[in-house]
Amino acid sequence: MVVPLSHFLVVAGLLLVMGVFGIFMNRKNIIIIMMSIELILLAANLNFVAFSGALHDMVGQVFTMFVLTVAAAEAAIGLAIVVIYSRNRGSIEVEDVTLMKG
Amino acid sequence: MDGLLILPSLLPELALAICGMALLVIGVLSKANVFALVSYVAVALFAAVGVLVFLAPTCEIYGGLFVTTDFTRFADVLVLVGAGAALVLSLDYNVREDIARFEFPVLVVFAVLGMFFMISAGDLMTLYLGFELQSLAMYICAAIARDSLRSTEAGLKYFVLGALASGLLVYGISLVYGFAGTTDFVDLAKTLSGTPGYGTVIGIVFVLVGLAFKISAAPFHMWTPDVYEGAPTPVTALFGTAPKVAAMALLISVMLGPFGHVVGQWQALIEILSVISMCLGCLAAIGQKNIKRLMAYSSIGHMGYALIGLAAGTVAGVQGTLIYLSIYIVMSLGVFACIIAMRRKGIAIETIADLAGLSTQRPGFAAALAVLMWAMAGIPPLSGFFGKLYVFSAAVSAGLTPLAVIGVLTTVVAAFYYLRVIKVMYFDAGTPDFDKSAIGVRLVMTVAALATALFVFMPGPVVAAAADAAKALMG
Amino acid sequence: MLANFFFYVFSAILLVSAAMVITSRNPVHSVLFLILAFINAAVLFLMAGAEFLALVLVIVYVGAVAVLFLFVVMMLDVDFVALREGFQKYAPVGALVGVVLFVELALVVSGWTIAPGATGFLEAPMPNGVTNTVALGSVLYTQYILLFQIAGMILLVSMIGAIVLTLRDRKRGKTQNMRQQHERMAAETLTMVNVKLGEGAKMPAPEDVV
Amino acid sequence: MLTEIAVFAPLAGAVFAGLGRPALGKQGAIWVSILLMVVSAVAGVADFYQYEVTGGGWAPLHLAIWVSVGSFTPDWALRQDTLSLVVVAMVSVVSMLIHVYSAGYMAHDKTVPRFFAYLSLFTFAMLMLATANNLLQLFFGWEGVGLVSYLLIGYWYEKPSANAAAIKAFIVNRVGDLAFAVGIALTYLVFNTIDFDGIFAAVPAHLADKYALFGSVFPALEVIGVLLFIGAMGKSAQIVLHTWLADAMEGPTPVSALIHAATMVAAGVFLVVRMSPLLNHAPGALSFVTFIGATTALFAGTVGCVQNDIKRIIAYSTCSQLGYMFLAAGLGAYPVAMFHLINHAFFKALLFLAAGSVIHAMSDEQDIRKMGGLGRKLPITYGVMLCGALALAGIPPFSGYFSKDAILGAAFATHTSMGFYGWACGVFTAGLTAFYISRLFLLTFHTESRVAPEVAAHVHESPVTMLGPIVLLAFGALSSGFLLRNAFIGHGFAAFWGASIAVDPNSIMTQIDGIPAWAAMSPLAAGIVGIGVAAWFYILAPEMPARAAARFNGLYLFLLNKWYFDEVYDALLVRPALRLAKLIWHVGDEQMIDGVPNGLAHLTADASSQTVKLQTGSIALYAFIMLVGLLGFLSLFLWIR
Amino acid sequence: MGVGFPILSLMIFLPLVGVAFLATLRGDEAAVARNARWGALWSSVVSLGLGIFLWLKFDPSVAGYQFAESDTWLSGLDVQYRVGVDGISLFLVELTVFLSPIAILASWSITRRVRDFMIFFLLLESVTLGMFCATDFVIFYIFFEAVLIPMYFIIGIWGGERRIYATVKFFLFTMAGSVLMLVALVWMWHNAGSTDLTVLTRTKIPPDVQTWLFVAFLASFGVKAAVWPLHTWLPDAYAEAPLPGTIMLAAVLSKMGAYGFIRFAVPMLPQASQAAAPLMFALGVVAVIYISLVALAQTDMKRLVAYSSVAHMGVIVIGIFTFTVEGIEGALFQMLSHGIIIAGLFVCTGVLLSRGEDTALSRLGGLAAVMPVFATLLMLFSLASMGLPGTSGFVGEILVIVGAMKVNFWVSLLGGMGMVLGAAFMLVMLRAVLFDKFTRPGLESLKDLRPAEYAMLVPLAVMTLWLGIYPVSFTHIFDGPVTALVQAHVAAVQPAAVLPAAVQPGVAVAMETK
Repeated sequence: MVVPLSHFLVVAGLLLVMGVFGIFMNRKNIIIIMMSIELILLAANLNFVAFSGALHDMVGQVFTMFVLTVAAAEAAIGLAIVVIYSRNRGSIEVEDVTLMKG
Repeated sequence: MDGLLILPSLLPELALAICGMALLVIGVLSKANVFALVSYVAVALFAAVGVLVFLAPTCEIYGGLFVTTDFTRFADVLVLVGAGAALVLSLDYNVREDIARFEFPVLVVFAVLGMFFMISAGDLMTLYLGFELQSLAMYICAAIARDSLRSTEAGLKYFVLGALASGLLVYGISLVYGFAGTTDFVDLAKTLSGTPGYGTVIGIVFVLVGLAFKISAAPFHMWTPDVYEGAPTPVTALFGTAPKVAAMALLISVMLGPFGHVVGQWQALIEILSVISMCLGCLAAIGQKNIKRLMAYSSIGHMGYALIGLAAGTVAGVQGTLIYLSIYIVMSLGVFACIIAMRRKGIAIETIADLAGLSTQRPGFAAALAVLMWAMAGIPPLSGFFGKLYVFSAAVSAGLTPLAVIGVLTTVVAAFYYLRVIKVMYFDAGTPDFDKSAIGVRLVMTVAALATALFVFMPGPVVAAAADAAKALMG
Repeated sequence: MLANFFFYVFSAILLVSAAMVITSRNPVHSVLFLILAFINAAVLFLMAGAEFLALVLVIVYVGAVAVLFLFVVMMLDVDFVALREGFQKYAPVGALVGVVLFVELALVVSGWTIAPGATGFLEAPMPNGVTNTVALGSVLYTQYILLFQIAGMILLVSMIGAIVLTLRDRKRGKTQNMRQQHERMAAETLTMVNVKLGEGAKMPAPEDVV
Repeated sequence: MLTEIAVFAPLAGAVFAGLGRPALGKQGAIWVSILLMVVSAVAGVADFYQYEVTGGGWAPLHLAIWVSVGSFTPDWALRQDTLSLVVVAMVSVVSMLIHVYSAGYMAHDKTVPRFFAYLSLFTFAMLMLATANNLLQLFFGWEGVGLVSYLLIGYWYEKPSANAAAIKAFIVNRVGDLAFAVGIALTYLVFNTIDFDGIFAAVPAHLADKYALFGSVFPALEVIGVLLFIGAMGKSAQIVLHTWLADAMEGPTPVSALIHAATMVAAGVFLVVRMSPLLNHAPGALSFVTFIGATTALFAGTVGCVQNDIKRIIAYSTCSQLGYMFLAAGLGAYPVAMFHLINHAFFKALLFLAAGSVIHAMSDEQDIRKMGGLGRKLPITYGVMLCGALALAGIPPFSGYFSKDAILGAAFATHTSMGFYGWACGVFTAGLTAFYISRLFLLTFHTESRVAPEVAAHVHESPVTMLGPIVLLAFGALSSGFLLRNAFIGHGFAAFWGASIAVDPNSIMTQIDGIPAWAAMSPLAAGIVGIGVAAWFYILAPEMPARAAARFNGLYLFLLNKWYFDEVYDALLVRPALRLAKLIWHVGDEQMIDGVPNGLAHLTADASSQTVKLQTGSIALYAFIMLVGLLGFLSLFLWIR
Repeated sequence: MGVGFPILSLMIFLPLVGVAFLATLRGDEAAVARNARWGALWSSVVSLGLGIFLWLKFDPSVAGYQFAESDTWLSGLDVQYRVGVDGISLFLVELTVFLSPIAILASWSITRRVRDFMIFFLLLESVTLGMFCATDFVIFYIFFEAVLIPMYFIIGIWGGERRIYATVKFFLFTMAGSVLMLVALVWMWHNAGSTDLTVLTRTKIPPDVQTWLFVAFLASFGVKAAVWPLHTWLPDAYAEAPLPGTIMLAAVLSKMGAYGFIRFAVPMLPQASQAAAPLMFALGVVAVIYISLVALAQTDMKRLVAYSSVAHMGVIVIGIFTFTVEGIEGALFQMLSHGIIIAGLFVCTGVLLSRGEDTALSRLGGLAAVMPVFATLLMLFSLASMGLPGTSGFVGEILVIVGAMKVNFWVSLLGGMGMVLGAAFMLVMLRAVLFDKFTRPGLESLKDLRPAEYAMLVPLAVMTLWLGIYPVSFTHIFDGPVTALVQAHVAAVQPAAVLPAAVQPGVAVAMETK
């Protein structure tokens, strides 16, 4: 691996921060939140792959494989929920998802 | 090679997976609504798996990916109890609420499968996959009443926050993996026996946060009240029991296994989690009018108490937590059975005030709920007290007396809102006019209340089993 | 050096497009930026030596997941003109949290050490002389077969979930629920409203309808 | 055996009278109790006689263990020595007479068996007090008589004034009793026993004991002496704790005679005499006794001169005479004190019963300003009252003369400043005594009638059940002085009292007769002067009293209002206490102490609603809080590392 | 010493059999109510019989636990089901079984949900007995805390107007205290390695820890014993509870606190107890004086009696912390006597209430004329309450005064102030209830006691007099354990603290203050 591990980690870190940002800064659209989650997972994946390369270990890549699987599954379910929610509520604005509180 | 062990060791999981898929096929192929049939079979399956759990040998297969010990057996049984009872509760409820879909029991079976993997995880990968399998199934369950705004909102919240939590979890795992070079629990423990680097500790915090979310420990509890309230009640019953046990078992085995050498570093965090949970649980519940929401806050508090045992980090502490959990899920199931029984003219009731006058109209019902509430409040001689006794005892013996003091003080505050429920039932006048509830609901209610009330006479088996489990985990 | 240069370029694009994902006015743009981000991430994967995963990322993610996002965004027809209000209000707090988080993560990088002897516990050391795909496959289907199966279960569950939540069974919609029919009472469903002349009857709020 | 009969027959009488009404009927209950009282009196006198005949030295009769905790082991026992038996005989006889008298006096009362039950119970308690073998049993009798006194003062419970007087009597007594109880405790601490024999035997060993109090050190025996005497002050209505006695006259007159004149109030004197072996070694305490006694004698005498209620005058006279007794006891002349006690019992009971007879005749009128000229209508009453008055005034050969003379003689003979103070007060008081009793007598029986016409029509002599006892008492008042003088304070006094009173042979007792003649004569002279002044004021110059009152208006009001003791107590103690009680209830309890839990409850509720406010339902906020939690944990983790 | 069968367990769980019987009753409401009453009464009478049997078989010459039973319970830990009685607990057991039938008789006036009431009452009896018999701390704590459950219902369902406030306050107050004790006990458990009370009592604890443990005990037992200023739950609870509840609460349950002090705080924490004695004296004295004054200001008979109870608890606390045989036995005796007297006084209020009268002092008066027997008995209990010799109240009071004198003159004097102030408020009450004229029409037609009321009051009156005249029959039961307790305490604190002055011939006999 030519590029130092730390560079990968910084990029992954920034990616994580952006994902996190996306979740709570976005006050309007739920789908954006779901995309932010994808970014977080991507950050984790980047970490895994980088570590895998640095350690010369396949475990990281195997893990990435599974994380990708999970991310896909999650996206499917998440979107399904968003769809039915939007059917019921007629909106997917984050600020509207406050029927229950207190 | 452990090849010979694989099949028998995985018997419970195999049974769950295969039967789950078989049920799915049956459901899909049959023309009629087979919800009830599938549910019954699933409950029977859980009973059978309960036996298999004990038949499966103690093992460590796939190079430590999957581990079976007395500890995992104990947690497995608790999970089965919680999930099975939740299914029993759903039988009638789902029909009445028009969500009697055979997929629900199938999903519960898969969720249980995920929990089994969580519990038996001997590797961060198993941990993650089990965690996700369970989570995904639960997201769907929360939103299963897809035409109900409340249910879908609950599903949405649970999903978004759960996905965030699992994202953080997996990010943390990546750090731990990267800096320790392995994901195997045993190897991790060896690697981390020295002073761990920043990367590892930050990874541990992320992992902790992910798991704390599942057990809804404050401040990662935010989803709990809304989801408890919104989800269909049997699902809430499920949320309140099985995943909590699985996540707590996982938390215990992760924290004391691979991270066992760095107890000193995360102990304070667990203590803080515990304190915040206990305080928040007792405070926030006071003003609640919806009994499901009340139970949500109450569960946050209870997880705080259960965490005390973990914070102690000793065999006694683990034993305390396990005893606490076992007692807690029984009480919790009982209360949810009572909540499901609150139905007037076909409409589910969830406000506490509607319980007024229950004691005159339905003395048995009221007595059961009262017993459960007393137990939740931790008043002896009901079972809830013993859970607290064991965790506080562990905390004191581990030198965490201040934690125990905070714990007992919050029980007093918490007692206030449990008392309020009893007060409404016994002291206030009213006519609840609840419908006659289904046999399954009454069964769960009665069994839970009796177990809670009579635990004092036969504490031995649970205590001993928990002791064995704790010893198996801690060596 | 060239590798480093490409790393910087692709990382920069990755980060910028990630930023666009969360700030973009239009959700469709967000999805498109997400696709861009994934593609750049795939390049980074390549640079880290994970060729197979890089391809998977492009094929599975860009090909399936991102498209799914796009599909849903289109289907729900989100009214994006009204979006992004209130973004500025929370920016300072959010920025603070983000910065602190990043600084702490940066600590990881600056002070990171792989635990002593960590490499001694590698469970699946990278075999030499085989392609990445072979290496991955040789552990995935042997050592990690159990996990592979669980992953399969996860996909199965997500499939069930997607169906159970969204599939509308037309026939069931018209069947009669006898019990509900019997338990229906006039008082619960029928409200007699005395409508004044010249005023409309007020509909109850959707929350009040159980 | 006789002792037991004497002591327990009244108890049986009380039980029969109290519970026997359904079985015995009203009259039956009364007469059974009287009969048992007669038995008691006969047994009491016979007992004393037998004791004297056999030469004494009887051991105490142990009846049962009472308390047995550690070495605190007082028994139920009947002490049999001269002192006890004299008092037993006196009490049982006087009580028997008053029982009989009451049968007539209370004939028209609805609940008269209750009255007799109380009277008998009182007698029992008094006898238990007299025969106590330890301080605790003495305290039992002490409190028992206090209780019955309370019950009898408040006998007519429909009268608010009677209730108030009863409560006042009990509570004022209790103040003294508290000191008594603490004194018992201190006695136990010092002597490790509260049996009289044990205490007295151990006194020499504890002479040097010290007890620290108020930041300085006192001899322990002095402290005990003072504490016990404070108890006695309460019971015997000595100044400071005297206020209840006059109010106690709200009770029926036989009660005043028995309890508030003859017996109970003398219990304080009895206590001091009983404790003489100890008090002899507590000179400071004795001086205190003398001072209080003398002061009370003077104080009560002055107040008695201006009162108008016939019973109150006699009540203040009782107070005053008790002061004389303490004066004697404080000087160490215990036999003289006992002598006066016995004499006083007879003549004071006589005075009260005679007064009762007058009141009976006057249809319950008690104000002497509304009497006058009754001598002819009530000849027998007149006669016996005269006996009593002369005895009180100390005119020979009536009993009071002998004992009062001896007391003042002893006071003079001490040649100490305290003794002289006692003597001076005593002589002056003797004059006052003669004056006020003469005033009472003259205004009641002589002078022209000021009786309201409708009352005058009914004035009649009392029935024989009332007159009989009075006449017998009159004989007692006439004769007890010279009959008992020799035995009580004569040359054989030491032999007579034996070990029951600790008087060493060369004590003050032997010097009484050695004082100058002028000193010996002065009490009698003062008495005669008092009578003369009274005769001048009320017979010869009836306008004088009013003029004197106008001339010395301040003094007159001061005396009329009893030195303003009640007012001062009311302003300083009673009303502040009640106000404080209300204050601490409403402010202390309801606001401050209750405020803490209630405040905590509010605080919790507030905290609850604040906590719940976070739960806005917003996913973004929830995520944000999770992340803040994560950050917090991260920072903490990095920091504690 | 034993009787060949587990008599204590039988006593503890017998009421539960009664509960089971009551739970199975069927029929119309009146029949159920009647059967429930008689069933409960018989159950309690059998318990009383067992109690008498126990008393006869008890050997007062033995200081340790008798009739001891033990059985494994919580495996793995040394927590066993251990019960036993010594002299101290025996008399509380006797008090409980003696008062239970009386309280059940008193509950005849309850007409609503009779069966429920009897069930809760029998539960209460069972739990109370269990608490006094327990010789294992976990068992003790379980019973100690479990008392709250039936009490909560009894006050909450059948109580007066402000019953909910009262019962919640009662519950939370006592619970807050006792949970702190739980932590302390757990600490001691780990310190000693056992939960056996005898082991715990023997185990030494460092003095600095003792202080903390004592604070916890004070929080718990202080609330239960209503030590000032932790007493405010008491007037509310007593005043609002239905009569039988008040009887048990005042007569038996308030003793739990004092019992706890004697059983736990003093023997297990000798140094801390010794150090806290001045504080406890102060609290006790304040309780006596302050509470008596508050009682004096009361306008309701029930509340007045309730406050009088707090004042008595002050005396009890003073007695305990003198660490003298006289003081502690005085305290124990006062507990016994107070139990009976307060029961009598509350039954008297119940007599009035059952005649449709309220207990506001301003609305009563002159009852002596129409209810002479009632008046006599009320007066007897009141007099006993103010400590008149010959009644039970006196013996305890004087013993405490004597014991306190061994420690400090002022404690003795001020602690004895109850004699004066107690007399004041009791006499005021008597006047307002019994004397003066009738304050309103209707009072003059009241009837004197009914047979059931005789059955309640006469035994209490007899006990009051018996205790007062022949207290030895009770003191000799706890003489042994108390002597042992005091000796152990003296041995434990000898090096650390100054002892109460022992009288030496010719030597200074006391110190004023420590």
